[in-house]
Amino acid sequence: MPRQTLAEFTIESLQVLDEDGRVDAALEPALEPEELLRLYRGMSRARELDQRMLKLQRQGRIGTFGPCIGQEAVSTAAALAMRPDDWFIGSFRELGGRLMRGEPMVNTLHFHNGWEEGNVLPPEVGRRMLPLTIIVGSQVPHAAGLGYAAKHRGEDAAVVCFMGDGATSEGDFHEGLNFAAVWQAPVVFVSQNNQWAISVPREKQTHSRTLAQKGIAYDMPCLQVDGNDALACYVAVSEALARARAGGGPTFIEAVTYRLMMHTTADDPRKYRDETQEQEWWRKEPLLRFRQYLIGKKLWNEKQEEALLAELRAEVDTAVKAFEEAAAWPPDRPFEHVFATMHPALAQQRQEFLAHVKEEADA
Amino acid sequence: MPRQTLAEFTIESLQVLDEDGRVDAALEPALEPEELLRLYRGMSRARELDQRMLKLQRQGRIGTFGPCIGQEAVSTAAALAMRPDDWFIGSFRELGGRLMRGEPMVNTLHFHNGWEEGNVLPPEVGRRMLPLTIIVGSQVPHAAGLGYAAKHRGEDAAVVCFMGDGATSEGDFHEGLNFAAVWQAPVVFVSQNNQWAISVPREKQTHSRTLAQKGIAYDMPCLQVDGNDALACYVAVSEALARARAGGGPTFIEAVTYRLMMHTTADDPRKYRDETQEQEWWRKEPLLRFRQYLIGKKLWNEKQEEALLAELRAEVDTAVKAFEEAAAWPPDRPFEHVFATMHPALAQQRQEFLAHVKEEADA
Amino acid sequence: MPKLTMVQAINLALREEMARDERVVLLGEDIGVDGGVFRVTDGLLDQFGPGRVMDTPLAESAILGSAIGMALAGLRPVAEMQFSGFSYLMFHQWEGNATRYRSRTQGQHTCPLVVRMPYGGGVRALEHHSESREAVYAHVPGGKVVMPSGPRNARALLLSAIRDPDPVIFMEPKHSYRSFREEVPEAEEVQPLGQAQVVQAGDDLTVVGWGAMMRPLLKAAEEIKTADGPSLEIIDLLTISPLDSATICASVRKTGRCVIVQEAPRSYSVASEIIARINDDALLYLEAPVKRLAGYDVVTPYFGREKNYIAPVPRIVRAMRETLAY
Amino acid sequence: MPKLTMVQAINLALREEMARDERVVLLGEDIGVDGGVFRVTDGLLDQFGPGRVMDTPLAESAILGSAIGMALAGLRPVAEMQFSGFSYLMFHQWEGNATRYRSRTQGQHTCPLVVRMPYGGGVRALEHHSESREAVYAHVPGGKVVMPSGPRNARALLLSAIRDPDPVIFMEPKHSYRSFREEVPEAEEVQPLGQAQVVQAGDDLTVVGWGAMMRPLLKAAEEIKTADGPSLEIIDLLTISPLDSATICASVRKTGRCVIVQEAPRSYSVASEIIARINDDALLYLEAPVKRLAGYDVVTPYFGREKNYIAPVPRIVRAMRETLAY
Ligand SMILES: Cc1ncc(C[n+]2csc(CCOP(=O)(O)OP(=O)(O)O)c2C)c(N)n1
Ligand SMILES: Cc1ncc(C[n+]2csc(CCOP(=O)(O)OP(=O)(O)O)c2C)c(N)n1
Ligand SMILES: [Mg+2]
Ligand SMILES: [Mg+2]
Repeated sequence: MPRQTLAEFTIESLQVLDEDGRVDAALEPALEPEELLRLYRGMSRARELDQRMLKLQRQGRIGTFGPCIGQEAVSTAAALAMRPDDWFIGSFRELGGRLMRGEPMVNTLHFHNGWEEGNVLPPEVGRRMLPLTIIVGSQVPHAAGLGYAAKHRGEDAAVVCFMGDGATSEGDFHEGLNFAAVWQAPVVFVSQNNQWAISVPREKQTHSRTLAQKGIAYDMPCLQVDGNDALACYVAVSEALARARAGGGPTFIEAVTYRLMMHTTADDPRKYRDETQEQEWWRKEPLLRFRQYLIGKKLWNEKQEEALLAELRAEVDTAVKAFEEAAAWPPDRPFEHVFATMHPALAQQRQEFLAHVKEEADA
Repeated sequence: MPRQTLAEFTIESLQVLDEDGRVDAALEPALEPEELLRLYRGMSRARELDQRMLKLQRQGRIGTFGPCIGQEAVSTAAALAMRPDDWFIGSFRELGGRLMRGEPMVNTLHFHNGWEEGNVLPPEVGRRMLPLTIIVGSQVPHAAGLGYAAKHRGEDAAVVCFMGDGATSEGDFHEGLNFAAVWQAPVVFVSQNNQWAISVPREKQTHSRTLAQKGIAYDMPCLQVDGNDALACYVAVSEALARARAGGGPTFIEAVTYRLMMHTTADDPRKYRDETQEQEWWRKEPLLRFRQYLIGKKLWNEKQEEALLAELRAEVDTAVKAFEEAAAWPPDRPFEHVFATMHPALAQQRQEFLAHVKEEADA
Repeated sequence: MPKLTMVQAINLALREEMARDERVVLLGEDIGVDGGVFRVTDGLLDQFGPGRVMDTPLAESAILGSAIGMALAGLRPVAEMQFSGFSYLMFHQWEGNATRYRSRTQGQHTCPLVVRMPYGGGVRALEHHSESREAVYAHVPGGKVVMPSGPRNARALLLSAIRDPDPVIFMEPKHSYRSFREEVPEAEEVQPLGQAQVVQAGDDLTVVGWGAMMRPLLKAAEEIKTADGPSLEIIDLLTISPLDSATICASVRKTGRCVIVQEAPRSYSVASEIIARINDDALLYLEAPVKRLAGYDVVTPYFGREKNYIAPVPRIVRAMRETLAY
Repeated sequence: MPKLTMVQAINLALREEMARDERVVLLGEDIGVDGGVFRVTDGLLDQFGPGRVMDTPLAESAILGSAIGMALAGLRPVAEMQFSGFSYLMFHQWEGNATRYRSRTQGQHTCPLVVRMPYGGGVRALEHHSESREAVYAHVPGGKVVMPSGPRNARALLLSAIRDPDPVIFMEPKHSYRSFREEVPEAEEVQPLGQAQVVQAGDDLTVVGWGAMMRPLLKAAEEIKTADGPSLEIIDLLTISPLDSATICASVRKTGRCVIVQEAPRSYSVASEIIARINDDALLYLEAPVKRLAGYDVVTPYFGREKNYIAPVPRIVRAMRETLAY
């Protein structure tokens, strides 16, 4: 009795599609061809928009942004697994999932050009999706509260909340997971472990072998998945959502992926990492692998691929056009959204502001 | 390969003395009789002072305080395991350890009567011991930094940092453990799981079966010990300190104990817990058990016990006398300790303050 | 009308609003079974159940953070910080999220929530239990800061705060929790946020206070009245942000003199802003410098010394006399 | 004297002080291998090694919290917050521990440490990367707040901050990081904390600014000079807390007029405190209300609009003219 084993824990990993697109038939999810194609299309849309934004940014047509290239599988597959009434709470590398959930590309562009208007989504899209979270990790407790609210009202909606590997170091990560576990709230926490937090490699971020094991601290089911394997991501999130809806509480998923590009366009990864590492991961990137899988299933071919790319290019063109042709928004909108009702002192400040802006424009 | 086990973890528990003071000979630490007696005396001193403070508080002679009764073993045993150059970073239930480290009882009394002077310890005592931490969990990152400094300077001093069960819910707990683990800093984190955080029972504080397993999140050696068993606490902290000094990094220890009294004198536990639970734990309290052990070893008897209690009562009497006879300290000392050098505007505020205080005293 | 303490009045407001609006939920440390360390939420768990009155784990950032989630989802959370001194652990959630969702999404998402917290000294408490740092919250746009001074306005303002479509910090003067009673109407009474109250009209001197300082301030005014006969206009701020400078400046334009009585340290404080507003809108009417009777710019002393550090009645009287005589 | 940008000047100060005092260590996110997201710490890892230049995990509270531990142990940590907008995650460690160890232990334990953080707008950055909230830190006793305005004073003040026996928040105007160069003496130069600098003496109007606003303010002063001929006294605050009100009030007693130019929102701000100090010590000399040319009380707008929200040169010129003409 004196020195005895109290508890034992196991961390598992999941891969369905290997790096060459070979599927493990035993684990393959029962997705319709239409769904598989939607997933591929979703990832491709994000890739296309990201690549265009990189160009726009270099031309000074939008501001700083963080590309998601290489990480499309995680959030896009999660979005496929989700229902419209589930909450989607992102960090800032979930472009695929955001587009799948219906965020118009033009919004993404406006947001990245410094306009709150980019966050104002069509009502049915915005209803259960929040804007990007910039304060790393601060969304995690929000997810616990959203989950609590769903459970409290007897909805069977759930919450999927994303964060990076770096975010797992923040106190809010820990507090949010603890609350969700205590409440047994219907939340799926997904950490996109893309190996880097700006210049800090995963091994320096935390001393644990896996991120997945951080769920043990809350006795939360936890799992590591291959985050470049859209099917594994889909399976893991689906299982976790089903458990959440059945009252089984939260899950923590570590999705192992890789940030193929710079942290943001203001960053230069050559300062801190080796290009050979990037090259290795380019071979493991999610679109390639999924395309092989689709081709193997006779759901896809070269011609379809070309047609898709052309179509997406046109879609992005249209969005960029709408973005650049958008009428200017009034400068004083921020005054209107401090509070629901503008207080008199602020109204006076707005008058002063408008007078200044006018004079400065006239000068 | 697809669904595979990545890592396995085990949480162990340790008890050396059972609830009746029977020792597990295989685990019994090689302590000299003198050390065992010192440990017992240390715990008894804390018990005696706590009991006196309860009376003083009820008589309005000191302010609110949180008794440590029932938890004497953890910090006192840790203090025995520590060296004078190790840092002792407490929360607020480490009276035993503080006294063992040399804190004069009169300081404890002044502190609990609202005087910073109580925190000013004799230099050799204060050098490596900080005052109580009131902001729950905020001391945990301090410990990581203190450990880093020791390691950085090539000292082989270590840090022992205490916190409660409730404290493990704070973000600072998580961040501090993570930093210590990443730095492999020589720190022993000891959570005194006394089952309650004010009115919140351990099961509502966090969903995990044990607190010990929270160390897994940082791949930190972790262990649950019987916190009412001074020998187990001694063994666990000694092992962890040895590992820390040998460069093996931090350890997380959950010491299972029980808060036998109210949270603080401002609290009434009858609002939220059953007295039968308290009674059960009174049977398991650390002094009783350790006394049985000493008696079994022929190191202790009734007469010695009586003599000790009389001696401690006298010691506490002396401290209370010194406390109540202490000359009044000047009212304006806080002005002197805002900064090392007083800036002119503050000097002027001090003049105004002194003039006010004088006028009000004269009136 | 029953005579209630502030604790009872706040409890009443919570009870009323929870009964009226089932979206209202409470969360915080020890607020449920224990009824709060000051008993402010006593009985509410029994009446409304654990789904609406939640004892949370010990983590201030997650208390506000999860309340933000609940508010985004359409609930009306009222979170308690056990003491304002521990609210800084959630300050980033306040500054970065609660106060910003409206502007960030131009109104598509909002955070109607209240954070209640006892603040201030005078109760012989441990370190971190006696601060008055309303200025820190007041400077952050997008959130309101409300500080009641008595049972009646505490109840009426808390009802408004819970119904407000925006996040509100509701700072309760713990020193006034039980130190006096007031008649509180049985029928619902709400008092709008953003409006200071002229509690006594007068011509010679404007005196501005809020929260726990209103009691000694009113006592000082009594003393002045009997002894010297000048007529004081007394303003209770009630809402710190947005500040009702119109009421203050109108008064100062009439009296030409002003004393501000505050518990918080002097520099970079609410008193500073009031002086700045008077500078903006009533400077030319001033017959004396505005007087700040404030805390000192020192780290809040332990309670052994605190009574010297919070302006007592005679110190307020002296400040009033000096300003009247200037 | 070499001409340096502010980034280079700060880098120089860190390098000098690390060479001079081996107790100085740096810690923060991305400050080592990457040299900081603004390259302020570039090359220091190579020169001083990973024991003294630490890339930490992503956790602001533990960055300051562990720095507190290091300082208590006798090191001299200089922590970086990657942006001031993320510093609120450590605000409780600042308010509750860093600024209090001296008073808590009456000097037995102290926290000599510096927290560097870029602040302010104008660089087209994402949300939370453009705020100017020095007032929040300035209100907290026990800590100093320093804001340099150019390469030369940045270097000289940072040296003083690191040597200071108390904790210092060092807010660097990121907009000025690379936008201009200044001659910085090769020999060590230190500038004392707590002293404002009269950068131009004059008789008709006192203009007070700090940090990034000093550049447009000086340009505005140039414009006024050429066109109208009034003589301006220009004060660069440099240290926000403790505030050097003596220098400001002496100037206002001479000029009778004052404009304060600040980036932060107007209410409860540094400008408010300056007005309060003028009220205390120079009110009777005022010939016009003190003018606050400040940010507005709105949530910091995204960068698409920000240029309208930070006072540009013509707006400053207008404020000066109005106050001169009052
Ligand atoms: C609280 C906070 N601290 C610092 C930053 C600056 N920052 C932005 S992203 C980032 C790294 C995030 O790493 P990770 O969580 O792994 O996400 P990734 O960028 O890899 O997707 C940092 C340090 C921030 N936005 N928020
Ligand atoms: C950050 C913070 N939040 C809240 C409090 C109020 N408080 C003081 S002790 C306590 C409970 C602490 O529980 P635990 O960590 O288990 O320690 P114990 O009191 O049981 O020793 C609380 C909520 C505090 N002091 N600090
Ligand atoms: Mg990452
Ligand atoms: Mg406890």
